[in-house]
Amino acid sequence: MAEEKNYKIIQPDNSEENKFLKPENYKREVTAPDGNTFIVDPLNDYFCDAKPQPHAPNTIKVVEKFLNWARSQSIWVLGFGTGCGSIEIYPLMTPRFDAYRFGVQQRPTPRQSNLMIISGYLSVKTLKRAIRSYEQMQSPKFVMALGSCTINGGMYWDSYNTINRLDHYMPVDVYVAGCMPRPEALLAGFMELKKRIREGKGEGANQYAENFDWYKANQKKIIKDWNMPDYNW
Amino acid sequence: MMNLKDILSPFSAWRNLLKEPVTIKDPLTERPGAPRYRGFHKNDIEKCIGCGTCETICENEAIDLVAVANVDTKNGDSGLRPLVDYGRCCWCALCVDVCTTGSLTMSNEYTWVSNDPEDFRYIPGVDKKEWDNNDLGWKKPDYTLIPTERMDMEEMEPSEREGTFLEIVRGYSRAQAEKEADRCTECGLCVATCPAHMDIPGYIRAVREGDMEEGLRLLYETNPLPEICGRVCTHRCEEVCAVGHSGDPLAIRWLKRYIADQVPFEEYKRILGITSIEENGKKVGIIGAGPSGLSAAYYLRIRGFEVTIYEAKSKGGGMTMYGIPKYRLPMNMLESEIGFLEEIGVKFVYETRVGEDISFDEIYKKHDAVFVGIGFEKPYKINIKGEEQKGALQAISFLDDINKGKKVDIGKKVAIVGGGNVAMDAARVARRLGAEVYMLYRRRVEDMPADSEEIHGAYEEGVQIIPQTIPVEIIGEGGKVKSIQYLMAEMVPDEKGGRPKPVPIEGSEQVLEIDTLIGAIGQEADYGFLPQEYLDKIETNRGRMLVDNNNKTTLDKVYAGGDAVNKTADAISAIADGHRAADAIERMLLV
Amino acid sequence: MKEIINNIQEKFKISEVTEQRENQYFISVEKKDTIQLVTYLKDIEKFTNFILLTAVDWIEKGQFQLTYMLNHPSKKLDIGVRTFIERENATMDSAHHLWEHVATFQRELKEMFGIDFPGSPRVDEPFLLEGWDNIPPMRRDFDTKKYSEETYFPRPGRSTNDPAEHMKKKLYPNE
Amino acid sequence: MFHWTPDRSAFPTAGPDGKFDFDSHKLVKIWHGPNHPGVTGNMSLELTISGDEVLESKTHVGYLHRGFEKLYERRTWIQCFPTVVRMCVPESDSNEYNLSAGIEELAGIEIPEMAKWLRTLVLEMSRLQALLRIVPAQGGTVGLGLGVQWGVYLRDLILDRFEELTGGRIYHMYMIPGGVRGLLPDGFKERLEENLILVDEFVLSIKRLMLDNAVFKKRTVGIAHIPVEWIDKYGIVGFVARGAGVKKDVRLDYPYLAYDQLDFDPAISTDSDIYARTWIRWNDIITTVDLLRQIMAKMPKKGEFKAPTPNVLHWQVPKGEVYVRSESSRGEYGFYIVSDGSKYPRRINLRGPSYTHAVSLLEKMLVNSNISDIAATMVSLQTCPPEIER
Repeated sequence: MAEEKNYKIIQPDNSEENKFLKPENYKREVTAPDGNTFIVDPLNDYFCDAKPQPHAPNTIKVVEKFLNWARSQSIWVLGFGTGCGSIEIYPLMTPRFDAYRFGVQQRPTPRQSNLMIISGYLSVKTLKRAIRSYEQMQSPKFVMALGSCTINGGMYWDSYNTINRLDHYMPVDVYVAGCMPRPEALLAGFMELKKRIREGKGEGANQYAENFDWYKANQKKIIKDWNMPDYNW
Repeated sequence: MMNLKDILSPFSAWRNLLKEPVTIKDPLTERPGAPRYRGFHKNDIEKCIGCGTCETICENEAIDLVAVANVDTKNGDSGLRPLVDYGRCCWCALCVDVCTTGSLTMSNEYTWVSNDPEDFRYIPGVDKKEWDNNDLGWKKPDYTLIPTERMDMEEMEPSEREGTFLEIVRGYSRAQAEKEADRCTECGLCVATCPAHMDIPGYIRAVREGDMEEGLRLLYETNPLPEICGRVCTHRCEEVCAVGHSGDPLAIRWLKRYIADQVPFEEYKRILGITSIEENGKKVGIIGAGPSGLSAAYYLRIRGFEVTIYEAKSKGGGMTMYGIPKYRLPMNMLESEIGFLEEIGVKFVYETRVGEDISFDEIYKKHDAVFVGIGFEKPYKINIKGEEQKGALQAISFLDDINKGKKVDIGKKVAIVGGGNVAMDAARVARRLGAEVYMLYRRRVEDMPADSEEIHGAYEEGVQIIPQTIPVEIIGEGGKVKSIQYLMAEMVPDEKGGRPKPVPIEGSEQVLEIDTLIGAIGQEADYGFLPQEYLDKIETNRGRMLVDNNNKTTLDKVYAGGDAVNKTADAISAIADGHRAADAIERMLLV
Repeated sequence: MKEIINNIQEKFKISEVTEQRENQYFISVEKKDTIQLVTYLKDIEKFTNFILLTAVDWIEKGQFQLTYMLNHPSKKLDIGVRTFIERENATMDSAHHLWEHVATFQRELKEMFGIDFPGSPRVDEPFLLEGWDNIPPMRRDFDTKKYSEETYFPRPGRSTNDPAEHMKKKLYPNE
Repeated sequence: MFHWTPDRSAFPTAGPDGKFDFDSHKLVKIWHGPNHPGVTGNMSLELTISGDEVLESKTHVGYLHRGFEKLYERRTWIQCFPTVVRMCVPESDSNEYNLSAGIEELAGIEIPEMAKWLRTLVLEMSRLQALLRIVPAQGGTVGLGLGVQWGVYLRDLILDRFEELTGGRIYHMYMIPGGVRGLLPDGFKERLEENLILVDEFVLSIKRLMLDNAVFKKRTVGIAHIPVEWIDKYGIVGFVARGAGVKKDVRLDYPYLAYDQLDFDPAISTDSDIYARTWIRWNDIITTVDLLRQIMAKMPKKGEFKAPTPNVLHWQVPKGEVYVRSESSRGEYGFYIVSDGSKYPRRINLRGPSYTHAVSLLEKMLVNSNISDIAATMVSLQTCPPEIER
C-alpha cells in the first residue's frame, strides 16, 4: 500500500547545529505534480519567522486606562503545570479560594490565555515547551513566577537540569516567594499583578519583543536541541 | 448493567444548592498561618552568636553570614548574622532546629510578592519586616539534632585522692572521644578565642574520623605542647563553644589530650615530617624553658635555627613543671615533650641562671636574636604582720618542693590565701598531704579567678573555702605560725563599673588556728638578670615587658613572651607568644 | 530464605551474601552469571516480581554496581542480586525478555550512567534528558554544581564569611 | 444499545521494523501533553493515531527531572530530607518515611512508640488527601467536574491539619531519622474528627454522583482492562493490582510502623477496568478514614517522639544497602539506599509505582484504545511523573 514518495530526504551534514535535528525536520527535495522540484525546509518554511513587534499603548489615555482595567479583570491562566507549585492551583480554582471571583480562570490552551504561571522549577525540557507556549499566547501577556526556584534556583540550585533564573528566558511580571507558595500567596500575587496591569506596567510582552534577540540567545544557550523555529506564533 | 437509579442518582448533588458556601471571603487577611507554620525567618540579634550552623545545614546554600553594623565581633560572637536568600530557601526549618542559641525562628507569615527578583533577600532581625513581632510560627522544637550532653570522663573517686598524686582524670576511650567529637558543629568560634588560634574544629574532625596523625599535625601547627595543654589548659575555647548555648560545651581540652595520648612519642618525628632539618646558620637564644620558651624553640628549630635554651632549674617546663601538681599533669608527659624537643636538636642548658651563671650580655651578643620567657617567679607577699615566721610559705615554692619530691611538713591545718589556680593547686596538694585545708579569699566564690572545675575539684576533695575574708595578721608562737586573724568583708559595687570591691567589716575579726599558711596571691617577674644598660631600654608596665604585635620588646632583637608579657598568664597564651615571636624572628632574620 | 540462598549457592558462584533483614538478602555474583541467576530466581525460585534495576557508581574502584531487586510475592522475600561491571565502556546483558518493565530501567541506566544494554528495546532513545551532550550525569565524575554554575549562572551579589576567619581578622587585625 | 467498533482492517499496520509509514496519510502523530488538561502532571504521550484509535503510544517523561539522585551525592544525609519530599508532590510523606526508615535501619536506630504512631497518622492523612484529590478527578476525566470541587475542598481541610501538625501544607518535612519533629497540637483530634465526618458525607455523595452515574459507568466499565497475568509481567502494584484481583498492600504484606496493630482490609475487585480501580480507591478512602479513627483512638497520649541520633551535621551512616518500602496511595513505594559509610549517601534510588505504570504498562494499555479514554486511563493508574524522573 505504500505509495511512491514524492520527496527525497536530504541528509544533513554532521555540523554542530544539526546534532539534535530530528528526522522529520530534515530538509527534503519535493517533486511537484508538474515535475518541478524544490527544497522544503520544515523548520523555516512551515512557520512564521517574523519577529514579534512591540505594541504601542493607545494614544488616548482614557481608552488605554480602560483597556488596562479590563485586562486586569480578566486574567486567564494557562493550565500548564510546569512544576510542583501547580498542586496549589487546585485549591485556588475550587470553591475554597475561588479565584474565579477575582476574574482569574484557567484555560487549557495558550491561545486563550494571557497569564502564564511558571509554578516552580523549570527543567530544560520543560523550558522549551514553556517558551513555545508563552510565544503562542496573545499579547498583552504576563508571567507569574512561583517559588524560590524561579528567583535563584531554589532547592535545585546545583541541579544540572533546572534553570536558576527565570528572568533570563522570559520577562516576569510578578514573583511570589514560597516553596511552594500557598493559594493565599498566589492570590496576593494576582492582586499585585492586577495592580501593575492597571498602572500600565504589565509590559512583559513588549519587553520580550524589544529584547527578543537577547532572550533567544539565552534560551538557545541552554536548549541544545533547538530543532524548532525561532518564533512560531 | 444500567438502570434508572444510575441516571437519577447524580441529581442528588442538587442537595448542595442550599448549603452554606465554603468559600473564604477574604483569604488574604482571614487566614493566618498555623501556630507552627514555617513562614519567613526571624532572628533575635542579641541572642545570635553568628556561629553559622544554620549556614552549614542549609542544603540550598540559602544562608550567608554577613557582617552587620551595630553588632561587634567579640569572643564567642563572630559579629556575623545570617542573611536568607528566598531565591533558595525551601522552608524546611532545619536551620531553626539546629540553631545553637535558639535565636533563629520562623514567623507564620507567608505572603511576599514582588516584581523585582533581587528583593528576596534580607537579614532577619536587622532588616525590618512586618513579621518581626509576630510571635507565632515555627520555633526550635523540643528535640535535638546535635547531642547536648557531654561524654563524662572517668575520674578517680574524691575519697581515693588523699595521699596520692596519680592523675585524677583517666582520659577518653576511643568510643568516648569519637562520640564527644561528634558533637562539634565546626563553627570555629573557638579558634579566635584560643590565644594560639589552634585549629580546634580541624583536630576534632580528626578525632571523629579516627585520624590521629592528622590530628597531631594540626595540633603541632599552632601548639608544640599539646600534652600539657590537653591537661592543664584554661580552655577558654570551651567557654565560647556554640554547642554550650544549648547544652554542655564540647570537651575540647580532653579531646586534645586524647589525640596527644594516642600517638607514641617515637612516632612524632615521622608524623610531623621533621626527619631532616635544613640548618640556616642563625642562632637564637632563649631564656627560660617554660611554655613560651619551648614553643619558640620548637618553631624556630623546625625552620632551621640553632636554638639554645638557658634554664635556671634542673628541668625544663617552667611553671608547668614546677607549679602544677602532678595529679593534674604527670611528670612523664613533660619529660617526653622536652625529650622530643631535644631529639629535634634544641639545646638545653640547665641550671644556668642568666645574670649569675652567664651574663645576659653574653647571650645577647652570641645570638642573632634572643627570646625572653622568664615567667613570673617572684611571689607577691601578703604584706601582713607575721609573714616572716616559720610555717608561712609561698605557694610557688611549696608546689615546687612537692614536685621535686621534697618532704614538706605542713602539719594538720593549713590556710591558703588567694583564689587563683595556684591557690587551688596548693590547697588540693595540701589535702593530698592529709591536712585540713581552709582557703581564704577576698571576694565571693563566683569571683574566683580559678577555673570552675578546679573549684569544683577542691570542694569535692574537702577543701573548705571561706570567701570574703581579709587576713590581717599572722599570729605566731615561738617563731612559728599558730593562727591567722582575718576580717570578714562585704562586697561594695565599684562606681567605675569594675568588679565589686571587698570592704572589711569593722569588728568582724575571726581567728583560725593553723599550722601552716600558704600565700598564693600572685607573682611577678624578676628582672634581676638584666644589666642596667639593657633594663633601661626595655620598657615595662606594671612589671610586664611591653611588646609589639610581634612580641618584640623595645630592645633590639629581643623578643619576649609568656607570663612576663601578657596579662592572661596561662600556658596557652605563652605558647602563642612563643609561636608569634618565632614567626617574627624568622621574618627578621631571613627575609 | 536460608534454604533458597543455599540452593543458589549450590548452583552459582556467589561471592558475598549479606543479610540485611530476615527477609531481605543481597548477594553478589559475577557478571556472566547474573542474567542466568536472575532467570533462575524468577523461574525456579519464583521471585516473580521485579522491583528495580539500578546502578551504583564506585568510581574509586572503577566499577559500576548493578542491583537487580527481586521479590517473592507469596513468601514475602526480597533478594538483591549485585554484580560489578567495568566502568569503562560499560555493557551488560539485557534482561528485557524476562519482564516488560526492565527495558525502562535499562533505558534510564543507558542515559544516566552510560551503561549499554545491547538488544534492549529503545535503549538508545533519550528517556529523561533532551539535547544532553555531556557525560552521563549520574556518573560520579560529572560535577553537577560546576555545570549548573556555568550553564545557569546563579544570581550574583552573594558572599559569605567564615566565622573563624572573620573573627581572627576582626579581633587580631595585625596577625 | 448502539455500540460502534471501528473497522480495524482499514488501519495501517506497523512495518517489519515496528515503524509506521506516515506517508500512507492514514496516520496522525499527536502529542498528548505536557501542556494538556488531561495529563496527570507534567508528562506527555506521543500518540500515533488513525481515526480516533491509538495505534502506538510512547511515554515521554523528564519534564520534571531535577536530578535528585545526583544531588544526593553532594548533600549530607540530613540535607536530603528537605529535598526528598519533593520527589512526589501529591503525596510527599512516603518519601520522608522511606528515607528515614532506611537510615534508621542502616544505623540501627529504634524509634520511640509515639513516633511510630505519629508517622502512621501522617502517612494515612497523606493517603487521604491524595485520594480526595484523585478519586473525583477520575470523574473529571470524563467531564464530571463537580466531584473535584468537593474533593479538593476536603483535601484542603486535611492540609490544614497537616499545617498545624507539621508546619507545612504540601511539603511537611515532619519525619526525620530517629522520629518526628513534634507532637500533636492541642485539640488536633477533635478537629481531625470534624473533618473526617465531612469526608464520610463526601464518600456517600461521590458515590451517588460518580460511581452510580450512568454516564460515568458507560465511560469506564470495561475500559482499560488489565489482565491478571500482567501483574508480574509489568510489575504492577497497589490498587491497580488489587483491581485485577491480587491483594497487594505493603501495609499487610510487610507491616511497618504501627500497621500491625491496626485492623483493616483493603478492597479488591476482579473487573480490572477503570471503574473497578476507581471503586477500589473510593473504598480506600473509607478504609483510610477508619484507620485514622483507629490511630487516634489507639495512639499513646504522650511520650518521646525522637530517638537520639548522632550530630546530624556530619552523621556517617554505617556502610550497607537496604531496600525499604511503604504503601503510598498508588502502591508500593520503595527506596533503595546505599551507604558507603561516609557523610554523604552513595546512592538513593526511588522506585515508585508510576515507573512501570506510566511507562511500560501505559504504553501497552493505550494501544487500540480510543483517544478519548486516554485521560481516564492515566488517572485510573494515578500516574505521577515526578516519581518516574525524580
